[in-house]
Amino acid sequence: MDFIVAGFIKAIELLISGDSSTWTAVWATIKVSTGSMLLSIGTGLPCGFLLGYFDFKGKKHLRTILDTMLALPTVFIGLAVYAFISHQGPLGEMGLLFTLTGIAIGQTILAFPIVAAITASTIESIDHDLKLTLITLGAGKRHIIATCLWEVRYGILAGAVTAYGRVLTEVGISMMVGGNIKYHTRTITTAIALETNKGLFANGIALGLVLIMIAFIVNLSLSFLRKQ
Amino acid sequence: MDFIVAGFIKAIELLISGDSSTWTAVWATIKVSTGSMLLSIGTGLPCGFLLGYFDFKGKKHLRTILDTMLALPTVFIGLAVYAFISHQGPLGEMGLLFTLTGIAIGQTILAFPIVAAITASTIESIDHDLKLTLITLGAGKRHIIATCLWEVRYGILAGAVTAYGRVLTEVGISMMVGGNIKYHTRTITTAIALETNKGLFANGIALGLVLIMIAFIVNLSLSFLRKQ
Amino acid sequence: AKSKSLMMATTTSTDNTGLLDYLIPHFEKETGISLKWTATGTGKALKLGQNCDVDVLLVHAPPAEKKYIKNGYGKDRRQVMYNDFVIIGPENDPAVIKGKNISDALNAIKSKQAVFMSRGDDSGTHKKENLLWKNAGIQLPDKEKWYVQTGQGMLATINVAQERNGHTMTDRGTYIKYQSQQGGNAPLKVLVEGDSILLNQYSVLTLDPKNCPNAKYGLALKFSDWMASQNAQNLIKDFRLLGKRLFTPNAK
Amino acid sequence: MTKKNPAYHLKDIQHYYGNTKVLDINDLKIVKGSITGLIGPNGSGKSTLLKLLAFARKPTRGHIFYKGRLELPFSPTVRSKVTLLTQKPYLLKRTIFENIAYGLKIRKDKKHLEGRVKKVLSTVGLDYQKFAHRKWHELSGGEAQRVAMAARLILKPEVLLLDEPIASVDTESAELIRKASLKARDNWGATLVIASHDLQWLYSISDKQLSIFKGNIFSTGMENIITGPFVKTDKKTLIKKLDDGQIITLKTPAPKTCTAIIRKKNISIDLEKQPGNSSLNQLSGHIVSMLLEKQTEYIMATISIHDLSLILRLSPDQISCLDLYPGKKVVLTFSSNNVEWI
Amino acid sequence: MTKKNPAYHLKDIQHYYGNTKVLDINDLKIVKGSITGLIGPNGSGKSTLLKLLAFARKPTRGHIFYKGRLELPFSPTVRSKVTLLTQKPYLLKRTIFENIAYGLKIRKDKKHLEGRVKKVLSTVGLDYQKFAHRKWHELSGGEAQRVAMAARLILKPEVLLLDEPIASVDTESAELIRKASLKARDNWGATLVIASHDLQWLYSISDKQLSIFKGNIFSTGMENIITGPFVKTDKKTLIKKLDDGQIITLKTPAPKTCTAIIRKKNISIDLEKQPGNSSLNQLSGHIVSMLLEKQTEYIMATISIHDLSLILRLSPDQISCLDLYPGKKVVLTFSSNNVEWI
Ligand SMILES: Nc1ncnc2c1ncn2[C@@H]1O[C@H](COP(=O)(O)OP(=O)(O)OP(=O)(O)O)[C@@H](O)[C@H]1O
Ligand SMILES: Nc1ncnc2c1ncn2[C@@H]1O[C@H](COP(=O)(O)OP(=O)(O)OP(=O)(O)O)[C@@H](O)[C@H]1O
Ligand SMILES: [Mg+2]
Ligand SMILES: [Mg+2]
Repeated sequence: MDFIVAGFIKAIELLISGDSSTWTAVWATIKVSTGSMLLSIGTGLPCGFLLGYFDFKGKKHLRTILDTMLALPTVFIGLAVYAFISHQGPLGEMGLLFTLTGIAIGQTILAFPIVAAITASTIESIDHDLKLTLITLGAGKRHIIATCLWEVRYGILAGAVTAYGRVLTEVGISMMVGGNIKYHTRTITTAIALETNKGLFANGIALGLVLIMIAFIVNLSLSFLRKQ
Repeated sequence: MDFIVAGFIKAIELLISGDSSTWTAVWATIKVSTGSMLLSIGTGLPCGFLLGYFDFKGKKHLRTILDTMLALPTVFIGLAVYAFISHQGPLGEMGLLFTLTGIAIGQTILAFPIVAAITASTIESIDHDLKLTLITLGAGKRHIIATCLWEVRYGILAGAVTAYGRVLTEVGISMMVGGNIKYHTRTITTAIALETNKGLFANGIALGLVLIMIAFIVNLSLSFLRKQ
Repeated sequence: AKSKSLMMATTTSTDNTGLLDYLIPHFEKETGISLKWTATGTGKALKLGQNCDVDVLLVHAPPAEKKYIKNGYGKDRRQVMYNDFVIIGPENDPAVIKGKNISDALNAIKSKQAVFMSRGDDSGTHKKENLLWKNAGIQLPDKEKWYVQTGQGMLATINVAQERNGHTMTDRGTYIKYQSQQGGNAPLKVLVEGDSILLNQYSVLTLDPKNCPNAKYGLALKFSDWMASQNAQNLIKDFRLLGKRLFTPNAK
Repeated sequence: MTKKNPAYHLKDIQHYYGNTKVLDINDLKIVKGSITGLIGPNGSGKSTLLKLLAFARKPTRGHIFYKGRLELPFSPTVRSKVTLLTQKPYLLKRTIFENIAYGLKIRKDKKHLEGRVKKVLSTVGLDYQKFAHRKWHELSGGEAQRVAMAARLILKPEVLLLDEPIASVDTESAELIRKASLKARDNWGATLVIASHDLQWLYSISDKQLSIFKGNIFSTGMENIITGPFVKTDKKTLIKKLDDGQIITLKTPAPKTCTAIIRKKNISIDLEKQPGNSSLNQLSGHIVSMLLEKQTEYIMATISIHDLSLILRLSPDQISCLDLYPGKKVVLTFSSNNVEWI
Repeated sequence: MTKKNPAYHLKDIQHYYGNTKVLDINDLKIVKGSITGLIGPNGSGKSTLLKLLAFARKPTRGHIFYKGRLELPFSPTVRSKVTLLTQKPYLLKRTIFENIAYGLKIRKDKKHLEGRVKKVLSTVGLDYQKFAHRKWHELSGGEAQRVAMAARLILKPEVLLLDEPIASVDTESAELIRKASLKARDNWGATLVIASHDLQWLYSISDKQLSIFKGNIFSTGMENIITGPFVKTDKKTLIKKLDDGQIITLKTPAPKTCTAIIRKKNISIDLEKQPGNSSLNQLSGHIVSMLLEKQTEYIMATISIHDLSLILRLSPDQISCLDLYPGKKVVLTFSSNNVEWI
């Protein structure tokens, strides 16, 4: 138990003392999660919209596949991405292995199904009358998409926040693709895994608190978007 | 690249050959994820309902906290649970360390905010007229909860499926609390981590595929619940 | 049945090489004690012992072990086997260290700024590596560009080294495993070996009953005894991967 | 004791949305077994009042007594006895059958469910075979409204509150709903309060009409309302000029308020202007419609005076005598003193 | 060429929901600049037809020509020219201002937005100051409907399709909407098609009435419909017995169909029964309402014969002559041969 208390104190120390390895990990985490969230929202929103808005054959099967993608283990994604970007892989030339960009690609694969699935189910819940109203007001396809998404913004926000939590806390991809290289690709979560393995549980707790603090700040700023 | 192909072949082999370590890991995974899903739905649905249905002071702050809980790193949860159930922890007597029950407790903490947050945002999107209609039809509090949840069942299903994906794929808690003990607390994800650590990437991929197959079967059976 | 089961924390190397899967069934058959183990970093393994969550430890970090006993957490340190560490690197030996003794080799690596992977995870291996730098008179190159800390397991670190065309220090067991995965034609070769300081000693520790009264001290001793027994030592000697011996028994 | 108590007694009720007062009722009693019509323009507070009567909302201030007992929302006494057909009928995402049976099911009253649903569907003019197993969204607007009505009727509630039950319903179904409402009163003594903009229909069903305007209740039924802007000519006189040049003069004791009520009993109808004194308003217009008030044989006539619509209650004799019919030009006369202000 | 083309030309339109046919229109033209009233019971297909006209839905079969050109849903030609006020007005989750400005904004037409919103709000009788910055749900039912109407009017569309625009709107606002509709036609030549159950209102606004029944269109306006069950007496005769004992006899050439149409021009009105031949139906009832048809000075009278409601179109002379008023007992006479079946 005492290591939890110790962790709280340590967390404050780490941040105040400006411990360079902590801060580089913080920045790496922020950079990589921002990148992967932008990518996964950019791809997941439109895909989720299409899946939720239109009725077409095979839609249910697509949903099942998407739901299954929610259960892609991070290590699996990590391995798959590794297979492509390792020097022997087809994209080896690009030098993405052991880079933050590589991690972001993997995390995008992780977050995409969350954003898409929750967007789809939120869009599905849209009142049929909304669609009719938009058409009768002369909205073109682009406006229909934008307005529908805006109408259900709270639901989509929930999806994005969930995906963000997933991305922020994953270890498998960061470890496998990033390599947990100190001062380079070490993120907070890989650092936690390392400290825990070392038996330095208090450090693990401290770093976890740092991560939670990041999430808290992000969610606090998002809360202004919420229903008043 | 070739280890991905090898992984596919290996996955089929593992399942057909009835490899006992694979199958015990499969069962452990199914047991523990089922347990944690039942627990997290049992707690997350009512909490999400309360948070989404009622307007009260401090509601926004609660939402922010819940959203932040979405970003609890699994290792962190693992450490926290460990602190309580380790032999020197306050609940050490119960002998939950290195057991599937212990893992399930940790995973419930992981899945609860997902279920609760998505339920809340889905319930929030409920038409105000539904509430009024239920009241005017004489529904008591219990019926209002049940009917509201049923009205938005697709949204809640999406939340549950997301939480299931999260639980199924997490490693940190299973590793820390379960200890990855062969034939006992080894789940598919900790097995993947182990195989990957050993450099047996093809085995990792194979086990990943097994996990995805479980998710697929579960989602396929859930898909009958979906809108036709 | 409950009293006849034992929980062990050990390092990943004993598990990853398959030694325990090979050895433990013999132990269980001979003593009727069932043994479960969790494989983690040495640091965490020691911590689990300190928190009394396991009954016995099999680890390889002699200085840390001694300190551990001094702190009153462990007892009965019994050396059971060893293997050795080697420095591996690209076949073309860019830092020209082949055949050099360990301190010279590390100095050469430093002066050539040749890429060197450190596990950086406080594991037994990592602790040994830190000791080697110290012995070579070099301050730990924490922030040097050429000194890459992976914070991962041995095999992952070797893989990083291969991707980066760098050097690393590894135990021989893992190296053999790595070689076998590369189909016997690994890009990284052994460049430095044989120094006595490169010995990697594994020991069994029981927990001090004063710290952990509930730990199964008696059974733990039995395990310790069994590991040192002739039978077990022979089994260890016979454990081979790709025809190569991984561990050398040295129980006294 | 309960026998003597009215079904509802509202005391000093005020209701606010934010800072806007939308209801202000001093004292209102609704008799058991009566059918009360609620008339008033959009936004006057009809739906709000009905929600209060349904105990679906708590009034900002004041008390509502149900059969002599003070009740609050979610009171177990009233929950299963009072039901409201909301203005925008909402159907649950189930079949029509399930929608109608819902209220009974939560009351654990599951006997002869199918037969009862069949019966109530026919009461609102819908065929069981054709509709019962449809999904909630496979209905036309009027059909949906009638399904919602059926879901209330099947409960046989003590109080049936209907918020514009015939808004998008055809004539035939309006008649069915009228009959069903009367039957509810006659068969099990239900008390009904019905809001509607269809005055003809409302007069054909209700015993008593409450008129509501800006949250104020007038218990004399539909009265004529003249809204501003008015022009002040002297201290005690306001005038309203119609676009066609006619002028309405009104005496004012309260300069601040700006809506005038002219009760229909104070207006008389003629075919031509009379040479009168200056305190009489004489306005010419034409009859637009004439509706039968079913119970009394009286006729509600709507007279259009340029932009203004005024309502009069005429006897058949008056009509015969003056030979009145829609389209006929008439003159309405009322004293400028006979005005109330709110 | 486009000048000669009607606004709409529907050819061989059939529309199905699942396997149920809900529309069957052979040929229908709607003239540019006309106001067409759409009358029909619940579920007759009014809303479906309007959705087709709005190109919000594709008919299962057949073609719709807009100004002579075959158009399909999402055609860029019609998207911004045709607008429909849906039966259940849906407001976007924004302020009233944003709701009304939405259509203009997506047309990138943002000049004088505030002024235009203010103007259109006053057209539907809502005060800009009071309403513009409210949220979508802070409205009464009728206010919401009027906001939705304003959101259509502001677009100044070529075609304005209104699905029950006054369903929950008060009399005064109904008049405002009538005026706004007429202005749309007169000021920018809009073509209007309006579905409503309020016949008085609909007659006061439309040039032409289409009556729709079970998906079939009758272009002679409102006609009397007698639905089954009928009893077959001999090969060529069906009778319907009313509960009060009166009998309607109808000659039938087509035994399968079961809904009769009696055109209003074929019904005559009297005060007493005439000794007539057996092929004449003579039914007694009483007048329920009399409404002015604004443009013609004719009067639409509704006569209730027990359960049945029949409509007649009477001249002022006829009314004066027979001294008709609501409540008066009358006898309707029509030949049993003058029946059409659908
Ligand atoms: N989505 C749907 N699925 C199946 N049937 C439908 C659907 N929508 C409407 N219908 C049926 O189609 C018919 C025509 O419906 P429509 O909405 O056009 O009627 P309407 O004339 O507008 O009626 P109302 O006066 O009640 O608005 C009705 O019988 C209705 O039950
Ligand atoms: N949620 C709300 N927030 C703020 N104001 C509201 C809200 N709901 C209604 N109002 C206002 O309260 C007043 C009364 O509304 P109510 O719905 O009771 O009117 P109504 O008489 O039923 O009108 P209608 O005939 O249009 O249905 C209206 O002025 C309306 O604008
Ligand atoms: Mg209302
Ligand atoms: Mg309709």
